[in-house]
Amino acid sequence: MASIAHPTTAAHASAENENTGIWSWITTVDHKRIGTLYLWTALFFFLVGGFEATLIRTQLMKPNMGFVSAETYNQLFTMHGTTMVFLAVMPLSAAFFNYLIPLQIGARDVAFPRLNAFSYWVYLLGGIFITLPILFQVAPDGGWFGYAPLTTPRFSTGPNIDFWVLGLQILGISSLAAAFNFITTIVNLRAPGMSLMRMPMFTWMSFVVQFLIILAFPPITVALFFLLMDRFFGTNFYAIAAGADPLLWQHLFWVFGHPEVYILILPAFGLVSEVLPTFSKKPLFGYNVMVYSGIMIGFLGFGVWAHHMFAVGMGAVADSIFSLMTMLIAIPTGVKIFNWIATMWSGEVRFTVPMKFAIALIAMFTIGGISGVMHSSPPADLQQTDTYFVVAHFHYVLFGGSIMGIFAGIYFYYPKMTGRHLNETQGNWHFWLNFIGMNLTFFPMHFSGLMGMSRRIYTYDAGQGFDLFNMMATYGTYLLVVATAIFVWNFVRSHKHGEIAGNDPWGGATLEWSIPSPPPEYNFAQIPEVTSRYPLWDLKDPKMTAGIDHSHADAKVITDTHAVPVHEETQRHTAKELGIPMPLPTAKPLFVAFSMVVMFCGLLFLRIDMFAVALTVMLGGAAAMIAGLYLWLTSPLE
Amino acid sequence: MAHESAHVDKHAAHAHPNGATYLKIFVILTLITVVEVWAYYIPALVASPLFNPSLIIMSAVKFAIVVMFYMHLKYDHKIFKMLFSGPLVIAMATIVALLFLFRQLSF
Amino acid sequence: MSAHADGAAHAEHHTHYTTTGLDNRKIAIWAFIGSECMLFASLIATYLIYKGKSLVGPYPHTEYIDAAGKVFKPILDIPVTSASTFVLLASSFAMVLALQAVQLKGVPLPSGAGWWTRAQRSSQLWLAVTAALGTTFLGFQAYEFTAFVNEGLTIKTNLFGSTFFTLTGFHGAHVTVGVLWLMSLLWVDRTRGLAGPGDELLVDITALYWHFVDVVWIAIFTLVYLIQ
Amino acid sequence: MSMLRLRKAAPALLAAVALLTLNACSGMESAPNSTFNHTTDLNTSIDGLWDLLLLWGTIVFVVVEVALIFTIYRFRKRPGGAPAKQIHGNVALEITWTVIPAVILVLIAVPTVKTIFQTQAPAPAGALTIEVTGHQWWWEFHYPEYGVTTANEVYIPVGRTANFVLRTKDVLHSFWVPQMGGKRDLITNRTNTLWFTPRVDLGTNAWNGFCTEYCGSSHANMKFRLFTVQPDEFASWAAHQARPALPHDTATSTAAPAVPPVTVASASATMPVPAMQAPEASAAGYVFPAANLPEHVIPQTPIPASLKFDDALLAQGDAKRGETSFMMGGCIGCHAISGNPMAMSNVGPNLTHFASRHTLGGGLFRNDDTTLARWIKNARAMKPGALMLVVGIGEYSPDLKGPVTAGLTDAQIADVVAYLRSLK
Ligand code: HEA
Ligand code: HEA
Ligand code: CUA
Ligand SMILES: [Cu+2]
Repeated sequence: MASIAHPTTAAHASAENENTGIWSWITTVDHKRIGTLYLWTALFFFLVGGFEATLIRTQLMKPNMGFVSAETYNQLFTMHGTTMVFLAVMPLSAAFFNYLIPLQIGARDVAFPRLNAFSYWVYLLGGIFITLPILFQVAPDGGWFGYAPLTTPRFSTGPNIDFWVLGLQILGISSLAAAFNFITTIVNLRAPGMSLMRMPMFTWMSFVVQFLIILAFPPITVALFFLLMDRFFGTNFYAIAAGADPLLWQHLFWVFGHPEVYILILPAFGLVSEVLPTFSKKPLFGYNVMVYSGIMIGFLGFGVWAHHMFAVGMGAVADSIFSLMTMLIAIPTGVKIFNWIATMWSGEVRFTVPMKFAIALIAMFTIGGISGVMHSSPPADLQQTDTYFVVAHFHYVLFGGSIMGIFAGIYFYYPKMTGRHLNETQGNWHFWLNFIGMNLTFFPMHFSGLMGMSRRIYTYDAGQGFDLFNMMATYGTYLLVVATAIFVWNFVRSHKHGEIAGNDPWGGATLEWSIPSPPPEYNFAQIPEVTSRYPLWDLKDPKMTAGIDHSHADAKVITDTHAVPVHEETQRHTAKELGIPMPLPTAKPLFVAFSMVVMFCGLLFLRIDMFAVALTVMLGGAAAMIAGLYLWLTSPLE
Repeated sequence: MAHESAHVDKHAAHAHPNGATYLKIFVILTLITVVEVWAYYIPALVASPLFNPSLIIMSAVKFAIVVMFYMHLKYDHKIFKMLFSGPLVIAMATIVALLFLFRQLSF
Repeated sequence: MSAHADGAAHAEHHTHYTTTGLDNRKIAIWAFIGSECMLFASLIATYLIYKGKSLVGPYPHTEYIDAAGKVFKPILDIPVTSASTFVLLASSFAMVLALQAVQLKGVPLPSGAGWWTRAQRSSQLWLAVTAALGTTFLGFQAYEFTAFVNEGLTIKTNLFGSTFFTLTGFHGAHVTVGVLWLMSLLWVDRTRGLAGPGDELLVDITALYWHFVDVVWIAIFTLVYLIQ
Repeated sequence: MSMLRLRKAAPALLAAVALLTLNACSGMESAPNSTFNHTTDLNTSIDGLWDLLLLWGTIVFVVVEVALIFTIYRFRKRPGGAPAKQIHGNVALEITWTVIPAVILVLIAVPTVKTIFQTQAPAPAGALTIEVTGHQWWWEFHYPEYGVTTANEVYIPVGRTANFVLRTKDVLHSFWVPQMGGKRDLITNRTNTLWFTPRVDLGTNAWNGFCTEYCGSSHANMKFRLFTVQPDEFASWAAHQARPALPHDTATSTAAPAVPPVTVASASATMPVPAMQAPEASAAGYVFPAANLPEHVIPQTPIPASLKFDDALLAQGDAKRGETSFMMGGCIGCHAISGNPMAMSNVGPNLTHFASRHTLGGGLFRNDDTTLARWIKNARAMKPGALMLVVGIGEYSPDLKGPVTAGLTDAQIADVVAYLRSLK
């Protein structure tokens, strides 16, 4: 909660500027550096997940292929889904939460900087924990939603599922800790004048997402805990011999699972809602409605989960209710789509790379959304569910939606994060190959699905009418590999060689563009007092924001908070020079995270009947964790 | 700022019921609990279709009292009311929906 | 809990500007409690979903005779649980008094205040009582669990066993954390004395957590033990 | 210049779409498992719904994409272009694009709910009940009405409602015949039903069935065939299947190929797949004629080249000896053959009229001697995770973690093949 303090407070120097070595990264509590760590780690996992996808597609290129074994294939698609959802897209969003939220609301850091570092380290260690097994052919193989009873010890004797259960449990802790942190940050650390209805749309969508996280993760935590108990302690939650009902898992999982998909898309929606106005030189069309529709989507998202279960025989009444609830969601989402288009209408649309990705999101997500509505009609879904038509649907929303939006965000904010632009030409190549590649990959899947190809099959027989579509999808994937490789190259190289970007390379409207790029450790030397939704346009081009209501700077607030009217900050100092107290770097969060993961690892030994070892490791981990926590709690933040 | 937040606290402290009220509340909670347990031992009541509903209502009342007074949500900032009631509603709805889905409740 | 972490180190910095004028830790704890609602909702729902679905006994409210003709009587022990429920309610009462005591620190005692008024002023007393009652509750639970195991109901026996022990166990774990939390507060109170807005807040969020654990039990007591 | 790119890309994309649509709609040939048929009451009503969804989906798609492309083209920044108009919103418009989708959704929702209740109503009286039991990774079909139990191949008469009662012995599976209608999951400890009525004029035909709920290693290999036949053909088939296995002293069968050999389309090391063999319909009972099997229901799964068997031995196979080996070799531990009092177990597929089936191994392979011999010798090598024990002497057995010592020689396997062939 290193927010605004009196410049008079005794200044603690933060090690940042003097020290940029590895240790400074390990001990950092700076939301910007943590955001950067998230970004790099998540991009790495995206490559891992994509690589798995590439293997999947290669195996499916032709009928009766023997490129990988059935067992390997099952591990590949399970880990592909798990990696992309939990290790790539969610953390990519988290990277932006970390980096942007404080900057957009005019704060100096998140509410709990050390908890923030903790979240990252738990994510990293959890990601490694769940990913390593694939190198030894013992990766999880139950599918990304791990339906019982296939995951119960009776049908899965190996350690595969153990890694999945514990891994997801660990990752859940990371997401939850982060969510509490961001909720507090957004509620409490907004700069003077930054009322809720003045928050940038990205912050708004992130705000909604944090609530989805704190409400959606507990159910899966419980479901996983049951499975954990079943696997390690012989309980009966999913034990069919004891009369367990497999639908229990399915319901608990999807109560989490559906809100999860909106957790994956809303941050992307937020990002394009920043990009589109900037490059249309127009404010977002219907700001309030955009906010309400976001909230609506999040809220409705808790009432539709059973649309993933239309084939399990819930009965006509339940099917009907969940079908209608599901269709409802199309309405607020549609509003977003149309408002985005209206945002560009009668604007000056500049086709920069981020803008291209943002426009592509509108175009591609709509396709995925429409196939979603096709799923939402249960009788029709009985022909579609568990076929490639579903695979097509969710890749259009996930790749065409989340990934497109996130790429838009990366190209848009890279200059802010690094002070340098990504290369435009390479960016265009990346975009077009990506755009064509994804359609070539996923569009044919609609057909293979409707032509009778079930999903999660490691092979298919010849002459079934699947061949052409799979061939196309595979070549499309190879295009995506090339596209991604170009992006990776551009991303790495531009760090040193990209052209220099100033404070505000794109003509943005929000606070993050009023400070140097990359921002100094303290973000804002003086906290600005916000008087409208588009503070920077107020400053640079007042006629643009003439149409919206402003509040004039309030003298009392200013004296109370030492805020100053919105202004551009050009020169950078260290926090020490400005006497701004910064949180002290510390490795305690890492230590606590590490010992917690060790504690979880202990369980693994139970399955191989090494009770002594299991107990020592678990108790050791727990003891270390508590000790670390104690030190953490008792050491001052600043 | 310090004085202000301090002021907020003090203000809250005064708005709060004092020890006596807390005691009253405690007595009420105890009484309701006694009634609940007593009902449990009257077969006639247990048999009646109103047994479960009335028990659930009683516990709901206890729940509400503790939250409003002991957790002083009644007197606290509205942001806290939202942070609690929102999730609570979704949680309740989810339980009920699940019970219908598993035929443990039915129309 | 870690949420309370960064804050704790913060007690001294009370000069921080916040948008709402509220303390970060209190917002975080309420968000946490909101999340906990969903956690216990899932646990309770599971218990109710599996209610009456066990293939073999012992059962909570009804008798069970196994193949060998062995008789298992209804396993729930309402009198004992009623007692432990009362204990937990009482602990909540003690908790509010503890908070009040901290808040009234420095406010002079009215002349001729009775023992009750004076007693109300001792934060250490009420923190201790709360922790003690919490521990008593855990004692009851330990007794209950061992009794059940002796009567032939383990977490492995049937669906009822698995769901019952997990649900109440989860709650017990929460109580345990609460007790430890209270004890560390008591320790702070003894060493440097809890006083001032910063500490009031510390006690306040502890109380919020503690009361929440209590209301969860109110629900569990009715839904698991009483209704049939 | 980027606009140029967009203009270039758009047609390319459309072309791709058109091509795909063409391919998709060009009838049975290229889409033998299409979900767009009207072969039953079920898929007829589903397809009606689908057409509605497709119609509105397409309309929404076109509206959105056209509006989008027009907007970015018309309002692209260009020298001398109009400056951006600072519009912040427009309530009327926003209400419009809230209401219109709502209306569309109502138009979709009403028939949806109708269809839900119609298709999930209890099966009409006089329906033919077929109890389906899912196993990792094969299908068991039981006809209570006829006392018939068979595996991986299910016969239903046209014109009569078939009511499938779905259960599973182990994990979740899902029962799906794309060309007959929607799927239903098989849920442990639960019973689901799915019914449909094949159109009378459907004629005698064969269809592919799949398992569509991920169920472990060989989920992809859990297939079955559905045969829609004429009522009299069905009666004959059922009557025969209900009978115990025929005495096996009839000569072992090595019938001539009924359909031309199919060359394997595969990159993996495999031996060419031999021709389909006609199960000899014994005088008594009807069996779907192999000659009439459409290409796409004939498995082309390659057999691993590493799995060696001396096919010459097959000629000398003797059914009587085979029966003994069948019992000695431990086959009876899993398989039932009514008429053979020793073979009672129902762990594996019931083999009573094995010879009358076109496929084996969960619909994965053709039921011919060369394949059968290899299957018996080492099923695990042919089907990932298969639970059938490895019985060929010298073959590696995952259970023993070593080569099989007490098993069957190639010669004995040839005998067993002969024995099974005699089970018409
Ligand atoms: C980013 C993630 C994301 C998003 C945003 C969505 C959005 C939607 N999803 Fe999707 N979904 C997934 C990710 C996502 N989904 C995943 C991962 C799965 C598979 C899980 C698995 O099985 O592995 C899945 C599966 C899935 C199913 C289950 C399919 C099955 O297994 O049988 C269903 C069923 O109803 C469904 C429906 C919807 C609907 C109605 C929406 C709606 O929110 C879409 C709304 C948007 C639009 C409709 C387009 C814009 C609107 C307009 C232009 C207005 C006008 C439109 C109309 C009037 C139609 N989804
Ligand atoms: C956000 C989520 C997300 C994303 C982005 C993707 C991206 C991709 N997915 Fe998938 N996918 C899922 C989420 C996602 N997926 C989920 C949830 C499932 C369900 C799993 C289950 O059933 O349990 C699934 C399942 C799934 C299947 C079905 C498997 C089956 O049912 O049998 C397929 C098949 O083609 C597939 C393909 C792809 C492809 C080709 C991509 C491509 O877009 C990938 C693009 C990225 C790359 C191509 C990376 C390229 C980089 C490299 C290869 C490294 C090169 C090295 C350097 C440059 C250093 N995915
Ligand atoms: Cu059985 Cu998939
Ligand atoms: Cu969903």
